[in-house]
This record gives sequence, C-alpha cells and structure tokens, in this order.
Amino acid sequence: MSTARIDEQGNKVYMQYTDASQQDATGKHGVWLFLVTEVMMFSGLFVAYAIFKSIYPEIFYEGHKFLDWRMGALNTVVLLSSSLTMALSIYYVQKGKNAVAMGHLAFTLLCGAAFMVIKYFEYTHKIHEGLTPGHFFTYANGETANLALYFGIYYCMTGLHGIHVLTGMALIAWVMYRLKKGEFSPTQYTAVEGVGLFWHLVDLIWIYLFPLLYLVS
Amino acid sequence: MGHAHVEGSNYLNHEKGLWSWLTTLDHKRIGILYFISVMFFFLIGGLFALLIRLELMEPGQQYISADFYNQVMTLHGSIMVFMVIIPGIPAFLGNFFLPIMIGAKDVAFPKLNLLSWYCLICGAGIAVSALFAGGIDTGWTFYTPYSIKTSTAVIVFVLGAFVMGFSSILTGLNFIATTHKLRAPGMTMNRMPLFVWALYSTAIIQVLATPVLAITLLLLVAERALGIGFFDASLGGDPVLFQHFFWFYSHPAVYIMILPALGVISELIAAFSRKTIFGYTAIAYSSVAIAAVSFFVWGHHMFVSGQSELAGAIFSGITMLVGVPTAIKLFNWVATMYKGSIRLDSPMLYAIGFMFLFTIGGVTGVMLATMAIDVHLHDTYFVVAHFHYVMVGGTLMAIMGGIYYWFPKMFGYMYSETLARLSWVFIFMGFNITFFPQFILGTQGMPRRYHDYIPEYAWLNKVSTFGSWFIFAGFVIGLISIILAFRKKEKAPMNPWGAKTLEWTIQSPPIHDNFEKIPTVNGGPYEYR
Amino acid sequence: MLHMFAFAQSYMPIQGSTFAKGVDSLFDFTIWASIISFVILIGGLVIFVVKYQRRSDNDKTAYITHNVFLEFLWSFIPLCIFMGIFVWGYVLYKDMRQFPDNAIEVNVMGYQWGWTMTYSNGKQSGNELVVPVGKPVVLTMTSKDVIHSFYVPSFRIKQDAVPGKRSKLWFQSDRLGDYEMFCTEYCGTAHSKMIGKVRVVTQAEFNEFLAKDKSKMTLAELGQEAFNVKGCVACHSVDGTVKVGPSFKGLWGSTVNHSDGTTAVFDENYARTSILNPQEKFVAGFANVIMPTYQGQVSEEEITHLIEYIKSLK
Amino acid sequence: MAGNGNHTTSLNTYLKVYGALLVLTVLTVWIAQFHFGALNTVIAMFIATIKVLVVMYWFMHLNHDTTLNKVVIGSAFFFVFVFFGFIAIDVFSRHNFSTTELSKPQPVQQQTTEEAPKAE
Repeated sequence: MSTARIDEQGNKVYMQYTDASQQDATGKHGVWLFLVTEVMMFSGLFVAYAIFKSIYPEIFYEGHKFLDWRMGALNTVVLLSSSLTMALSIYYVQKGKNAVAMGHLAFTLLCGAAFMVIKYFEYTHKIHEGLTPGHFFTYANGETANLALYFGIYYCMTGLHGIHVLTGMALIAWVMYRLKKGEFSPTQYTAVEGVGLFWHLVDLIWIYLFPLLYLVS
Repeated sequence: MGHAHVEGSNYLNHEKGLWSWLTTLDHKRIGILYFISVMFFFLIGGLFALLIRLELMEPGQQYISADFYNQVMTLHGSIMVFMVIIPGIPAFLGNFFLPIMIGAKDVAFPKLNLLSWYCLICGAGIAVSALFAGGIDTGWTFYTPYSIKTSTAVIVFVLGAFVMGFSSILTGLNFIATTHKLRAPGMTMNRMPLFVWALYSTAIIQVLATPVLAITLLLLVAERALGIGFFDASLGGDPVLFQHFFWFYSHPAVYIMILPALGVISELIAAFSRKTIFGYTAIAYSSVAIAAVSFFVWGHHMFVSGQSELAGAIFSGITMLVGVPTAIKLFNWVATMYKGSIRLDSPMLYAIGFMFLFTIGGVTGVMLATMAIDVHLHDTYFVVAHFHYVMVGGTLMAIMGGIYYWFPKMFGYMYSETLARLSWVFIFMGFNITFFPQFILGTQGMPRRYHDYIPEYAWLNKVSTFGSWFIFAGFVIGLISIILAFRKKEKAPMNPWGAKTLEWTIQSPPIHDNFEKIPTVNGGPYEYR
Repeated sequence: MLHMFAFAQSYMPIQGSTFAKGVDSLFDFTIWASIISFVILIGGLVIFVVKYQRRSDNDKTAYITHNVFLEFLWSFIPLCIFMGIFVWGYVLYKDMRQFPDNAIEVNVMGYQWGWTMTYSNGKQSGNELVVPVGKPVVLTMTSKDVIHSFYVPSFRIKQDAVPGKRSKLWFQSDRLGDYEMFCTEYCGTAHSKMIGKVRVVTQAEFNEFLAKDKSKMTLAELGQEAFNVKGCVACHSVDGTVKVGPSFKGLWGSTVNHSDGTTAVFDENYARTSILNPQEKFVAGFANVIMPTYQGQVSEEEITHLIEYIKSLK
Repeated sequence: MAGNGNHTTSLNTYLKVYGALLVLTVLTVWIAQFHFGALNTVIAMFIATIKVLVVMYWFMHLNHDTTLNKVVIGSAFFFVFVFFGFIAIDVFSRHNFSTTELSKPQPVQQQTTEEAPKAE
C-alpha cells in the first residue's frame, strides 16, 4: 500500500508527494476537476431543457403551473444557508475550533435533510395528481399534447440533483466522523474543503434549477 | 525517503501474491492489470471481427443469421471502442510511464487509479451479462428510436458502458492532476516528453466529454424504462437530439483514441532516428489544439440525418481545421528523420506503418468531412475503411510499437526481434488487403452493417476476408513473441535503444518507488547531440 | 493501374443523376490531392529511412529543433487546400438542398423493412420508385417506426427518413434504366434486405404507370402489388430462398408442418389466419421469427388478391 | 504554514455574502412576475449566474485559489455553452416555430391577470 509519513507539522503526507502543501494543492485541484465532470454531466439536462423549452414553450408554461414556487424558494434558502454553514465549518476548522465546526457541519446535514423532505412532499403531491414521468402519466386534462415531456425533464433534473444532495450528505457525515477522530488540524483540512466544494456545487446547480423550473413565464 | 531499497528488488517482486496485485496502488502494476484486461478484450473483439468477415465472405447467409450478425456487429464495435481502444494506451502505457517520464513516484491519486481499473472490469462484467439477458443489437451508437423499440437487453449493456465511462474519467482526472502538480524540479511544461503532452490533451477530453456520454446513456435508460419522450418522436422528442448528445462525446472520444497513439509515435520516431524531435512546440501544442477543436466538429456525423444545412456547413468548415494540426504532426515526424541515424527495429517498423496507414486514414477523413461527398459516402463501407485505417492502422499499430519499445523497461526481458518484425509484416500486409478494398466498396455504395449484399460486391468482400486472416495471424505471432520473451528471460539492458527520456535512466524493471531520489531535470527530453 | 484511380467514373456507380458529375469531379480532386500529398509525405519518409541508415550506435545527428518558415508552409498550404475542398463541397451540397418548384412529388414511407411510395394521384408502389426521365423529382420522406435512410448510389443522394419528421430529397435523372436503392441507417433484422429499385422510364411509360388503375389488373397482379406495398416482400421471397420468413414459392395446397408438430394444408383460411393472426401457429424452423399482425392494415379484398397471387406462384 | 491558501476569509465576509445571496433570490422571484416574453429566462439566467459566481468566488475560495483552478471551472462552463450553442444552431435553423403538429395547443392567451407570481 502507498506508505504515508508524518511530516514535521504533524500532517500525514503520502509517498508520492514531496510535502503537505503540494499534497493539499493537488487534492483541491483534483476536486475542482471532479466538479468539471459534474457540471458537464448536468449540462446534458440543461441543454435538453433549453432545446425543448424553445420548441414547446407552451408545454413549459402549462407545466410550471403545477409547481409551487414557494416550495422552490424555500428550498433555495435552505440550500443557501447550508452553503453558508458549510463555509463556516471550514472557517472554524482553520481556526482550530473543531467542536464549533462540528456543529456547523451538523446544521448543513440538517439543511440537506430538510431539502429532501420538501422535495418528498412535492413529489408525492405530483404523483398523487397523476403527473408521474413517462408513460405512467395519467393526468388527463392537460391542455398541451405532451405535458409528460415537461415532467420528464422535471423529474430527471430534480431526481439527479436529489441523488447528488444525498451523496453530499453522506460525504458530510464521513467528514464529521473523521473530524470527531481528530484527523483534521488547522494545517490539514483538505477533505473538509473538498466535501465543501462538492456541497457548494450541489447548491449551484439548484440555483440554476429553481428559476428554470419554477419561474417560467 | 521510503524504505531502504534492496538490491534486485523491483515493482514486480516487491510484494507477492494475487491479493497484492488486486489491491495494488502502484501505477506500474495498475498499468499491467490494464494491459492484461485490454489484451483479453482485444482477443474477444478480434474474434467477433473474424466472424463478421467470415459471414461477409460470400453473398447470402452462410454461418450466422441476420439477428445474430447484428449482435456480433454491435459487440465487435462496443468491445473494441469502450474496452480496448479508449483505455488501451492511456491506461496501460500511460499509467505505467507518465509518472516516470515526469519524474514522479506515482500518479496524484493512486486509490482513484485502482478504482478506475475496477470500474472498467465491473462495467465490462455488466456489459457481458447483457449477452445472457437477450444480447444487444443496436450498433455501438445506440441510435434511438431503434434502441428504444428493440427487445434486446439495451438497458443492461448501456449501464455497463456507463460504469466503464467512469474508468476513463478517473484516468483523465489523475493524469491532469499528476501532470500539473507532480513534475520533478526543473521539468517545466516545455521539457515534458511529447507522450506526456499527448496524454495530457487526451485527459482534457476524457474529463470534459465522458460525463456527457454518462448523461446521454442515463437518459436512454430513462427513455426505455419510463418513456420520458426526449428522443422518441411519438412523445414529442427528437431522435436527432440523441445523435447530437451522442456525438458530442463520441467525436472527442475518437481523439481520445488517436492522441495517445500520436504521442507514442513521437517517442518512437525520436528514439529510433537518434535525433532531437523537429518542432517540439508545434507537436506539443497541436495535441492540445486537436483536443480543443475536437469539441466543435461532431456534426460531421450527421450531414444526412436531418441536420440543417447551416449547422452542416459550420461543422464541415471546423472539421477541416482539425485536419491541420494532424498534418503538422506528420510533417514534423518526417522532418525529424531528416539527417537522423535510423534503425529499423520493430518499434520503428510499427511507427512507419502507423504513418503510412494514418496518412491514408487522414486524407479519407477530409473527404468524408466534405459535405457533398459525405452525402454519397455516409454509412457506407468507405466510412468503415476510414475509421479502421485510423483506429487499427493508427492506435493499434502504436500500441504494438509502444509495447515492443517499452517491453524491456517494463519486464526487464528482451523480446525476439525476428518474431516482432514478422508480426508487423503480417499485420501491415493483412490490414491493407482487408480494408483498402472496402474503400472501393464504399464508393460503389455498399452500405454499412449489412448482413448480406448484392452480388456486385462479392469479389471485393472475399478479398477483404482473406486479409482479415493475415491480421489475425499477425497479432497471434505478436502474442507468441511476448510469451516467448517471458519464457526465455533474456535480460534486457537499462537503455537498449539509447533513448533520452527519464524512464531510460532507471533500472528495468523499475523499483517500486521509480526513483531512489527524485532527479532534477535540466534539459529537454530529446537531447541527442 | 493508374486508370483505376484516374477518374471516379472508373469505379463509382454509373452517373445516374445531375448531381453525379459534380460530386465525382470533386471526389477526383480530393483523390488526386491525397495521392500527391501521400507521395510527398511517405516518399520523403522512405527516402530518409534509406538515406540515413544507422551506421554505428553513436552516430552524431544534426541538432535541428525547428524551422518556422517550413512549419508555416506545411500548415498554411494544407489549410488552404482543406478550405477550398470545404467551399466546393458546400456549393454542391447547396444544390442538393435547393428543391425546384415544378418537380414531381412522391411521398416515401420507410418502415421496418421496406419502402412504400405514394404518387400524387394516390397510386402506390412498394420498394420501387418509378420516375420520368429528365424531370426533377422531390421525395418527401418519413418513417413509421425507426430511422431509415434512402440511398441511391448512382444518383449520389442519401437522406434519413426520421419518424415524426418530414425530410426532403430531390434529384433529376437524365438516363433511363434501373438503379439500386438501399437503406443505409441501421434498422434491425432485415436492414440488409431493404433493397429496392429506382426505375427511370420515359414520360409515356410513367403516365401509363400512373394511370394503370386497378380495374384492368388481374387479381393475381393486384395481389402482387399488395405483396409489395404491404411489405410482405421484405420477409417472404417468391423464388424459394428463405429471407426472414418462409418463401411463397409452391406454397399453395402444400401441407405445412408447424413448430409444435401439427400440420395443415395451405388453403384460403390458413392464408387468412396467418396474415391476420400470425402468432397462432409457427412454421417449423421459424418459431422465434416475430411476424407483425396485419389486423386492420389489410382489407378483405387485398387478402383475396394476395391469395390469388400465392396461387399463381407455382 | 502548510495549510492550502493560508489566508482565511473573515467571518463577516461570509455573512455579507450570504445576505447578498438571499437578496438576489428574492430579486429573482420578484422579477419573474413581470412580462418580458423570452427575455424573462435571460434575466433569470443572468441573476442566477451572478449568484453562482458569488458562491464560487467566496464560499468556494476561488478568490485565493490558483488561476489553474479558475481556468478549469471556466472551461467547463465554456464547453457547456459550446454544447448548447451548436445544437441550438442546428435546431433553431431547421425548426419552423409556427407549427409544431405534435403539441398543437390552443394558444394560452387568456387575459394575464396581475395575480401573485405563481400565476405567471
């Protein structure tokens, strides 16, 4: 296995790195590259949205009426505050106050859970109305012909985003576990920062999703 | 730095046992794991190719039915693309030599590197399990609405390809991080070997384009499972949109396949002409230029698929731009050989074979990029011949050349030169006999993916099938030459070819940590004075 | 050998349409440009390989790193040639997309595994497009199920027939005769069987073909037309060869043995049930061949026509 | 010190950024109720992009980061734009926006009452 050694500041440095700062910079660079792949993956959905909205504007207009923009706005606020507390948790790890950082991480986790709960209500409300995706679509009196297309896009976008929120929550739990074990110090906290970057990306995607899906006119 | 280095120990005998291989984090061992899996998949894909050629020897149905032929054609395409030629050079030769060539002890994220190999193996496992769930007959492009309507196991196979996509993303991510952050002191970007430049440009494409394939395949699964209607005309979607999504990944993917091969050929030409490469910056930056422009040209696959005339003109024009850096590389290689001291060892033979076949592949590519000609030649055997000239004549020749060039360094043994040259003769001759007639078949209008054809095409198809047996013989001889090398165990010197890049300054096979002390680099990679 | 590559006509299909000459001359240019650049590149390579053989292992080689003028030359010249080919190709392509107004309209419907042409006066023909010589013809194409592609090599034209979309294609042929027509977009089992003919006939023959109303045709002839139009031709042959389904040759009155061991005589009722409900009984050896049902697509008269046609196939 | 980017953002910068994001969210919702036709999506995207840049710059510490990481994430957004741009060139130049037979809705032109944004 790749051996790691402890350098003079007490940081664990893996064999292929000469020192801790090179290791941290590479780690962060790697996370940014991963975020690029996430952005490119979601780009497929955004392009599909843009193309179909320009071809069938009336479907999107009618479709968005079934969405409650208040729930969307609430979710946006929830995710923005979770981004704040995520950034603050890194701030406190830098300051060495691990306990406070732990609290902020817990709050971020809580916000993630809240987001999923709100999404759960939205989904059940729609499925109850028959607005289920694809050929399970039983909503009869849609004015436009292919209303199912709008909900196809809606479920794909929010579904994939939801999966990423859950993954983010699992990563935060993993970082909290390592924090409790005392693995992080003001000189070594790349993992917290990496998970933070991923969580901010999940928030970014929702920032774009909210106006596109909920505020169509 | 690291444990004391025991004399005679290297990365192969550093740890023993299968478990040490399956959980290794050493980039060299992961390269060997990829070598074995890619060669295994290549054998399967090759057998399917032989089966196709056998069926097409004569008109009418000889050995396999139309449905079975469609499955064999799809499997040949998918296995060769996803499991052989995309991971081929980057994950095998790239994994092994990129860290050594830039003076690093390992790639930036060893654990991700091992995960990338497991993604390939698990993805391949899922894809192969599709065979037992009804097989797959959509062609490697999965065009909708056929891939939605067919009753074969498309979802299982597509999920397999989805998982294999992560193998490519993780390799690309690793290479970009390693190239940026782990270079030895003194190794500036302009002192990196050209193989590293090629892998770097490939990594950019792998990271930027493969996620789009991931979302396209997910949408295809959602389309089949839920019928969301993105790509299904009857539900308001647009099949041509699927082609846009698919080719946005797949054209950069063909550059993932060829760019590493261009990198290997730069190394071989410089080493076997004992001359510093001509136009280093031109070749290095043309790799990056090809990687960048490759994202703007995908529409040349869709001239006759209902794409608008304006979009077709833009795509055709930009495709012509991609031809220029490729031509630059070829001319620079020939200029390198001017006033060199050339030795025709087997790697050099493969490099020259590459240049011969890749030039034909390149110029026929320009023909297909021309709109009026593509209307006639699209989806005919002209296209089949073009991409085989570029993929088999290009990347596979470069893989064989790379294996022979670095074999002494990887395993410490010399291979038998005569057998290697014999395999070259068979492959080169067999290749031309197989695929040049297909150019003519294409101009005469024989469509692609035909299980049966009209009698006018019979004679050229028969010739093409003869050629395919020579190619198979060539690769078998190549395999034998490698197996014999392991049996004879003839010790190889540290630098059999007198090359100047970093991997030839360490013992062969290299030690676990590559370098006892990280070297400081003060010259270019090809300082043949 | 040189003649082989000299001019495209030597190996390309006969020039059947007005586009063919233009496309072939452009193709000639690219072939000759390729041969010349190939000879320069690979010729130079071979010369250098022969001239600079390695004499000893520590030969001194010249340390040349680059030459800006030379590098400019071999990037600018290919760029100009490529751009010239692009413009020429685009100009020709533009003609293929300029649909003349006084053209003959034909609707083409691609389906799994055949083509149905519907002419302006409602006449239909299966897998065979009959057009008058010297007149522009505009095909408006679509597909019933998956993407197919209408390709006539001699006319150098090709266009996908995409379901849910109308795609157009036009040509004018100045040369009488029959030309091969293929489907070039992969569409499943009998993709390679979707072959048809384009018959370029004189104006008189074309008018007679259009006017050939149904009344004067014998029942067997009507059956043959239905055999083509309804798509039976895609899977059943009339000369004994097995395509996807069994052949109709000598079928009438023969005893058919089924995959489940039972047998039956091929008579009117057997023919009718196997058209409307093919899943009921499978002929031995074709158990896994899925024949779509024609319920609601074939009228009773057409079934009688088909029966008469099968009778006529001794 | 060995920490990466050893300068830390102060606490109230974070709070100010959070405030700005909330304000922008309210702005997005508020502006959606006015009728600018196709311009609405452009404005919504513009505000969303500002929010995204704010989050990336401060929360994701791009302000102290190497230009390499900025170029990396910038190239991602550039290629998303290329991806959409070229498909848009094709789809918009062959799609006649007047008649789309598949979704022939009767145009939704009932009088646009000034209800809460939800109606828009």
